Amino acid sequence: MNNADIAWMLVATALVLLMTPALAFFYGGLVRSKNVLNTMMMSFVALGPVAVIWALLGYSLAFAPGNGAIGSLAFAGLRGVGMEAHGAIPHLLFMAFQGTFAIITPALISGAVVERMRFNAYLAFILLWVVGVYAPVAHWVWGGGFLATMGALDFAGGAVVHVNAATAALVAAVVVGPRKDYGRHAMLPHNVPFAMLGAGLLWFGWFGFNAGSALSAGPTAALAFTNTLLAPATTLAVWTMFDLFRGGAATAVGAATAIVVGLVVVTPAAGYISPLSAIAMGALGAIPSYFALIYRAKTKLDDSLDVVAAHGLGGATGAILTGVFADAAWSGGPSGLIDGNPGQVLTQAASVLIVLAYSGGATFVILKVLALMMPLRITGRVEGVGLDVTQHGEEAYTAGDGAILVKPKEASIAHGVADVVVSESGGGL
Amino acid sequence: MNNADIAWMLVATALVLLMTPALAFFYGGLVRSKNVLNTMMMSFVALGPVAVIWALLGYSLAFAPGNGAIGSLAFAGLRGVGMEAHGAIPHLLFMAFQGTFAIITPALISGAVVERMRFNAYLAFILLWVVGVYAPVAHWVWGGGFLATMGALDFAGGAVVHVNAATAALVAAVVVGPRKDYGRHAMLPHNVPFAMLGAGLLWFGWFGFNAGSALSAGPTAALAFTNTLLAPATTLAVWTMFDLFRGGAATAVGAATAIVVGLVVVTPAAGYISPLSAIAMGALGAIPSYFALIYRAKTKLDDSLDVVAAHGLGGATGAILTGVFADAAWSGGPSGLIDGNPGQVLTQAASVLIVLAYSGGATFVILKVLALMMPLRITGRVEGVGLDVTQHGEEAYTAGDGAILVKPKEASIAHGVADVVVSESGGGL
Amino acid sequence: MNNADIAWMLVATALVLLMTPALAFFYGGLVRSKNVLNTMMMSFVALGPVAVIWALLGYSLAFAPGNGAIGSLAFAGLRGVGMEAHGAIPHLLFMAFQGTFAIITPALISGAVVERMRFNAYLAFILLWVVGVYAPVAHWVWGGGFLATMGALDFAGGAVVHVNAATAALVAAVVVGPRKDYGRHAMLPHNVPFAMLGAGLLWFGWFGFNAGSALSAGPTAALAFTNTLLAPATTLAVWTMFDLFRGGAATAVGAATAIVVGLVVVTPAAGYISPLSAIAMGALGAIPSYFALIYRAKTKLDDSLDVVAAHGLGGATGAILTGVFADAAWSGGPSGLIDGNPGQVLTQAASVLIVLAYSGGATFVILKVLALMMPLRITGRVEGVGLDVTQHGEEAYTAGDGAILVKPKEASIAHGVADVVVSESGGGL
Amino acid sequence: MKLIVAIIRPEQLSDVLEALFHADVRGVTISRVQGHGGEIEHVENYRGTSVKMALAEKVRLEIGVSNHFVQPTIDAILSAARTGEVGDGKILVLPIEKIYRIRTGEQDQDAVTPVHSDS
Amino acid sequence: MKLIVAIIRPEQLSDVLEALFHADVRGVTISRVQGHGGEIEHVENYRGTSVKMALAEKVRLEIGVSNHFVQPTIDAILSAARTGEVGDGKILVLPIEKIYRIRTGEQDQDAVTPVHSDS
Amino acid sequence: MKLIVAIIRPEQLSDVLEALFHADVRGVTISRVQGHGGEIEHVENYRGTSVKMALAEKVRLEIGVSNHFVQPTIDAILSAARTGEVGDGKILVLPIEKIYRIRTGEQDQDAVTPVHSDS
Ligand SMILES: Nc1ncnc2c1ncn2[C@@H]1O[C@H](COP(=O)(O)OP(=O)(O)O)[C@@H](O)[C@H]1O
Ligand SMILES: Nc1ncnc2c1ncn2[C@@H]1O[C@H](COP(=O)(O)OP(=O)(O)O)[C@@H](O)[C@H]1O
Ligand SMILES: Nc1ncnc2c1ncn2[C@@H]1O[C@H](COP(=O)(O)OP(=O)(O)O)[C@@H](O)[C@H]1O
Repeated sequence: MNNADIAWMLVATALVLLMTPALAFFYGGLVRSKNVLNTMMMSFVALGPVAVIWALLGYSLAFAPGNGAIGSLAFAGLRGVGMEAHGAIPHLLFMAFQGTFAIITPALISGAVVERMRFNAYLAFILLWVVGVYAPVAHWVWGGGFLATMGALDFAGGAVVHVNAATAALVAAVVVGPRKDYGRHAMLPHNVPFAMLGAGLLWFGWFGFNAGSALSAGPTAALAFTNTLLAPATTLAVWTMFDLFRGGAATAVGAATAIVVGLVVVTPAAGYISPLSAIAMGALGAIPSYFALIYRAKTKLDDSLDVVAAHGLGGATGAILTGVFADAAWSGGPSGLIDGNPGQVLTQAASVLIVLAYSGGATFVILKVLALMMPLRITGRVEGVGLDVTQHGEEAYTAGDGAILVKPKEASIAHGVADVVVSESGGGL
Repeated sequence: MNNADIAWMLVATALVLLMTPALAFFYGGLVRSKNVLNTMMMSFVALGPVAVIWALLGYSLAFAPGNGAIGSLAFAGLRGVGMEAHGAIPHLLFMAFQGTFAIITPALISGAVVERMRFNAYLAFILLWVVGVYAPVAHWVWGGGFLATMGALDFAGGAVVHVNAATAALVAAVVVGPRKDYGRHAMLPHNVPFAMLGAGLLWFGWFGFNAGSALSAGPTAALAFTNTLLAPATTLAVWTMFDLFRGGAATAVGAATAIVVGLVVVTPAAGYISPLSAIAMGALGAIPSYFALIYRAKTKLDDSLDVVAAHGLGGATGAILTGVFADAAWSGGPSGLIDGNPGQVLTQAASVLIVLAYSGGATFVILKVLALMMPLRITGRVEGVGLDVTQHGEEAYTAGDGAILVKPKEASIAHGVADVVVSESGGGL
Repeated sequence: MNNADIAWMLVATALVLLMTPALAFFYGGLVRSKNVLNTMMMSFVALGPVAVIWALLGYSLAFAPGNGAIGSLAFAGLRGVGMEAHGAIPHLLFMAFQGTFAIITPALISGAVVERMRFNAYLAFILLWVVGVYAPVAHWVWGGGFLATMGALDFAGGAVVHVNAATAALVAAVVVGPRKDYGRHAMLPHNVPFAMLGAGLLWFGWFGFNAGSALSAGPTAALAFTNTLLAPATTLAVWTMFDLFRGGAATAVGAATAIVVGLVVVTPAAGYISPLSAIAMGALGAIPSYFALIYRAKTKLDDSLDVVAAHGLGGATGAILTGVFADAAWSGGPSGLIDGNPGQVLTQAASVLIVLAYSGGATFVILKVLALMMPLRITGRVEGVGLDVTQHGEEAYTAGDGAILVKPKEASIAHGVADVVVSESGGGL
Repeated sequence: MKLIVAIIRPEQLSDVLEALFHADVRGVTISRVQGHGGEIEHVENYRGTSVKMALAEKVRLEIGVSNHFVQPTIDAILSAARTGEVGDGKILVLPIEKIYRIRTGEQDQDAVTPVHSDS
Repeated sequence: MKLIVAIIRPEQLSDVLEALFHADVRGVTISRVQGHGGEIEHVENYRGTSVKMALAEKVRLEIGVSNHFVQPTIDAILSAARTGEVGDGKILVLPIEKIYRIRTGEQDQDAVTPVHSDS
Repeated sequence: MKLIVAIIRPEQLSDVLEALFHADVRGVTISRVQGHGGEIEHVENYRGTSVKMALAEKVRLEIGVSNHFVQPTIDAILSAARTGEVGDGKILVLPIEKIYRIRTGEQDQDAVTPVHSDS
């Protein structure tokens, strides 16, 4: 344990934490203004309840000694998570670092169900999901579970985070169903600069995500860092070229998306590949997501903010290419296809499929069980009014004048009205 | 002195500096659009004049060797503040770190007087305040003053920063008086996403605030860091529950507020308590602020952005609970009630009361003296027009078309007009 | 090579990367809403194509062993850029750090040509510029080139980055020509809070820029850091005073500008001067830029966002004052005028002039050659409509309702239309 | 010549525009407005403050038409904007005395007859 | 049937709405506009550029009323919107030829008679 | 008394305002609107979704004038707002029955005669 590694991991953890507000802006900028607070709250709420349940339960299931499938309750309630060394850093800092991953992963899913899922149902869903899906999958790869034993490589979470969240997103989009006007009306981003702010802060935070996954401030962190710079830069360059060749215009929404795709692609590989391979992966990784985005919009699948195309395809491509490009000369360990170990590609593909199968199945079960207890989505009329007003009782942007203060003396009456309106929304809108 | 600790403290200082722009957005999003620039400038201006006066004078009063009440002029003009070690880091880096605290603390006060205080009066006020109030209080606790001798615990500034600023805010709100339409018209946030951006960046920066207060990158920093993750997460979870149980809707403004409250609560305790206690403090700390916010809005006190409820009550609760939860097994030093030292609770309460008394009295005197020299607030008509136009001569959001350029040749005349308008605002609006 | 220095340089590199999105907001907030995406994309695109070409080619030209004028191709394609030590950090991390400088420098230029330059022409321009202008100039000062040999001091890029970019901006503003309504209509910032966000994040990132240029986490980094706090704070204080004395109102746009100017001024000096000198430089540096800004608006030079006044004058002032204030007692090396080495001022002035001459000439040639191949600016009618729609085919802020979805079946027809519109814009608008 | 002013729900705008285009109405000017009518008022909460939102988002359409176009235009709006719930809005018909096309200076009837353009 | 259009100061909006509700006017549509009149023009400064803001923020109310409601409506606005300083705004009264309620298709008088709703 | 409503291009607004001021028109209310007419529709792309932007940004001016001011006002707008390309907009002239100045309660003619103010 030494202060240099602690210093870096403190920063890395803070950086990853920032990614969740960043995601709130990335997603929030892309929805209509009547739904922006709801969309942002879908990320922000992960910073509260999800973080608490993770610290008290999820972390232990993922990282306490257990079997190949799941950890144990040894660390439940943070028992035994203290100042002692865990690698180069104190155990509780490792727990905090992992906590930031457990916060953002469920938040990623929200992109598939924005603008129509009921907030309470969403909150219940991600609480169950982080314990029931994220914790075991994290255990498989990083907690000494069977995917680790199998030799699957996932430096910072291509499968654990991105394929996992995107599969859940796909299932959730199908179970919750499309927005009522999907495919009928245009639903445009209300604030593209917010999406660009989100993309910029995500990139910044992602340095903590990837280079922090080295768990120390050594050369591996420097390698992961450099690759996290080069890969998305290349994806952005290639994406811009595609845009220019296809339609003649490089879009800002496209640029923000490209950055995220490039970051996703390099995530599983960051500490295993050479910088030149990172450039290659950034370029190759652009292709499936670019065309999937265009294709998806023509289908009936209302994956509203394209979690599947960006995180699912990006994560899977990255995971498999990790098996191609991993290079013992750089990683000091695992080799991939090019380095003479073709089997790694299959291991990688297998790990993707396993995560996909489990995440898809478990997400489906969670949502269907929840649907028995509460409606998952709002009604069509409420979609028209927007979720900010109906789910949160507030508006993102008010002109300020013309709202009538409910005076203390009238408060009881007004509260009556509020109760009507809100219980309506709390009920079954 | 070693590079690892320097590395962390460089980052921590940068993080705390970022909190002031973050605060500008947190506050700016909550006011009406005609006052957003004024509100943001109330924070930004602390980054300029306040920082300079702190470096040249305030720092010395707080941290140069002195007596129990105040430092000395030994470090005035940065004399003797150089590369030599101050603990694990160079002295001037310690000065810079402390400077970022001295910048944000007065900025916090502005939340109580937005939308009606004259900018010049505000600027004069915070300049006097940082020297006359912040510097001595910082000395008492961190500069070897009498509160330190008394054994008061304040890891990163529960009393020094939050109780101190909130008391000043309370006094300022009373002295300056409520906005003319307060309690008569609704005055709503013009941009809630800005407030959420502020909250997100504040959390991010607060890791530097709390974990940086360890002044090195050792295990104590890791502890403070982890607690700064867990406490606000819990506050947010509890706040969301309260919201859902009371009215049925979790609000975004509420979530942003909850994050800040949780951060405030854990600030005095961050490096002294176990992570589980941080969860407890986050939960307990939510209660007073939550209900105070609801109650305050029904009173005549126009503490416009609820500095008292969030920072005052949060800071006091945190300071006192530090006396309950401090744990020698984790802090390596002070113990609290649960750890068998019940007296600490009283010491903590005393320190809060002392800061409250001094800050309240001194703030009152400063404002009353200033009021003799210049009007503290704008006139009612100017409140209607908004402070951006009248205090700063600009607008936050312009449609762009329809403004008429003052041509160079007309510049002199126009300047005449400008002088009229502005001197009017510089005068006594 | 040690983990402490790596830890700091990882963070510093991430911080500098963040400056480019920050610049996008600083610039984007200051233009009209119909051009905000175009303006932001002018910065964002540097994160893609420019970063890639820098990694593959530019870095080698700047930093591979060569002669006094230019590096070599030894590091082209990242050959030989690996884990081996380069000072205290791995070579590839040094490359990444330098890459973030190469990204933001061309982006700075865009401020002079926003709201009328064609995006494709701009992209081609900065790609050529980063290789043909930035790489050699970086080599001269930091790659062991002739300015280094001459003894010119440029700690973090006063001449290399700011004078260089501002000279290019000046030439580009002249060659591209003013906006059609420049000097006739008022063109106001559409979102001043965005500009303040940009300024806040720029300051935050600039700590990485300046203190990171120490390339390790030692006392020099602490010195550069502290100076990067004090100088802009002083500039902001002085600027506010000027504003108050001249017109009676401290503006928010002015505050954001002052912060940037102060940062630019201290950049070449950060690690060479005492903190007190940083305060002096921050104060002195405010003067030329403050008055140049006011004067420029009355001229025919449509340097739209005042790159010349802020970065050019600020950079030159900073570079020359570095020759005045450099102090061996603090820098451990070079001395300036006050420290008994008057010649340094001349060396500094010479280095500014040389960069100015080369950058100006080379930029002119690049633009004139490009102009033979493609129009550099859009037509007047397109200026009216705005560049977001015409150059990028999207809008920053949409009301959401009223856009008509192009259904898959109509896609071919619609695509036809798109092609018309876009090829029109791709052609010669 | 009449000026038809319609206040509708924003979420019906796309449908109304399509209905108008089908009814051969090619010129329309819209603005984002807020309305108060018989709608249920939302109560919103901002920290401790409760407010009744007396105003709901609406869209206002303004269409200058020649007399024989009045009824088709109204019918198009009535059918496309109706949801049947309180708050659907109103249509007002005002007299116009004169109308000019700025581009050409043409007046009245000519001013609102669509010209051929290549879109 | 008349259309009453009033241009008022934004800060008077709440008062005007309350006055209208007291006068039993239940339907109103408002929009955020900018106006130029006799008001003092602000000069703003953006870096070196000085601009005269020729336009001040205003709110525009549009109220369709039956004839016997015209005077009470105007009186309500006149009293609630007046501050006595230049820039208080104007009220215009225009003739309406026809008015429809979109929800029901009701016309004229019926179209503006508030229905019972449970708010 | 007439109400002149003009829909113009936003980029012509400054010119139109100047022209109006030269024609001694001192009172005007403007709003940001969107219009559909014969303009070429832009197709925008957001990820895989293509949309036709049926609406273009316009500015709407509303000017209440006494009868002898109608023609000068219209002429001022026609000349300052014209670019000659499709999309320049329209001018409508509506009858006003009554006009009040809120500040004083003055009516009609008096209500629109500029008062002396020190700007
Ligand atoms: N008298 C009126 N004058 C102007 N606008 C009106 C009037 N009445 C209603 N409106 C507009 O129509 C909208 C819906 O009206 P409302 O009376 O609630 O609906 P409904 O016609 O279904 O009863 C209101 O929000 C308001 O914008
Ligand atoms: N002739 C007019 N036509 C349309 N709107 C007008 C007219 N005159 C004034 N207004 C509107 O009324 C507002 C206030 O008018 P102004 O003449 O300044 O006030 P007052 O009536 O107090 O003299 C202006 O900002 C403008 O929006
Ligand atoms: N009949 C109409 N009613 C209301 N607004 C109209 C009408 N026709 C056109 N407009 C407005 O005028 C703008 C320009 O009209 P358009 O017909 O395209 O131009 P032009 O008059 O040059 O042929 C439109 O965007 C719309 O805002």
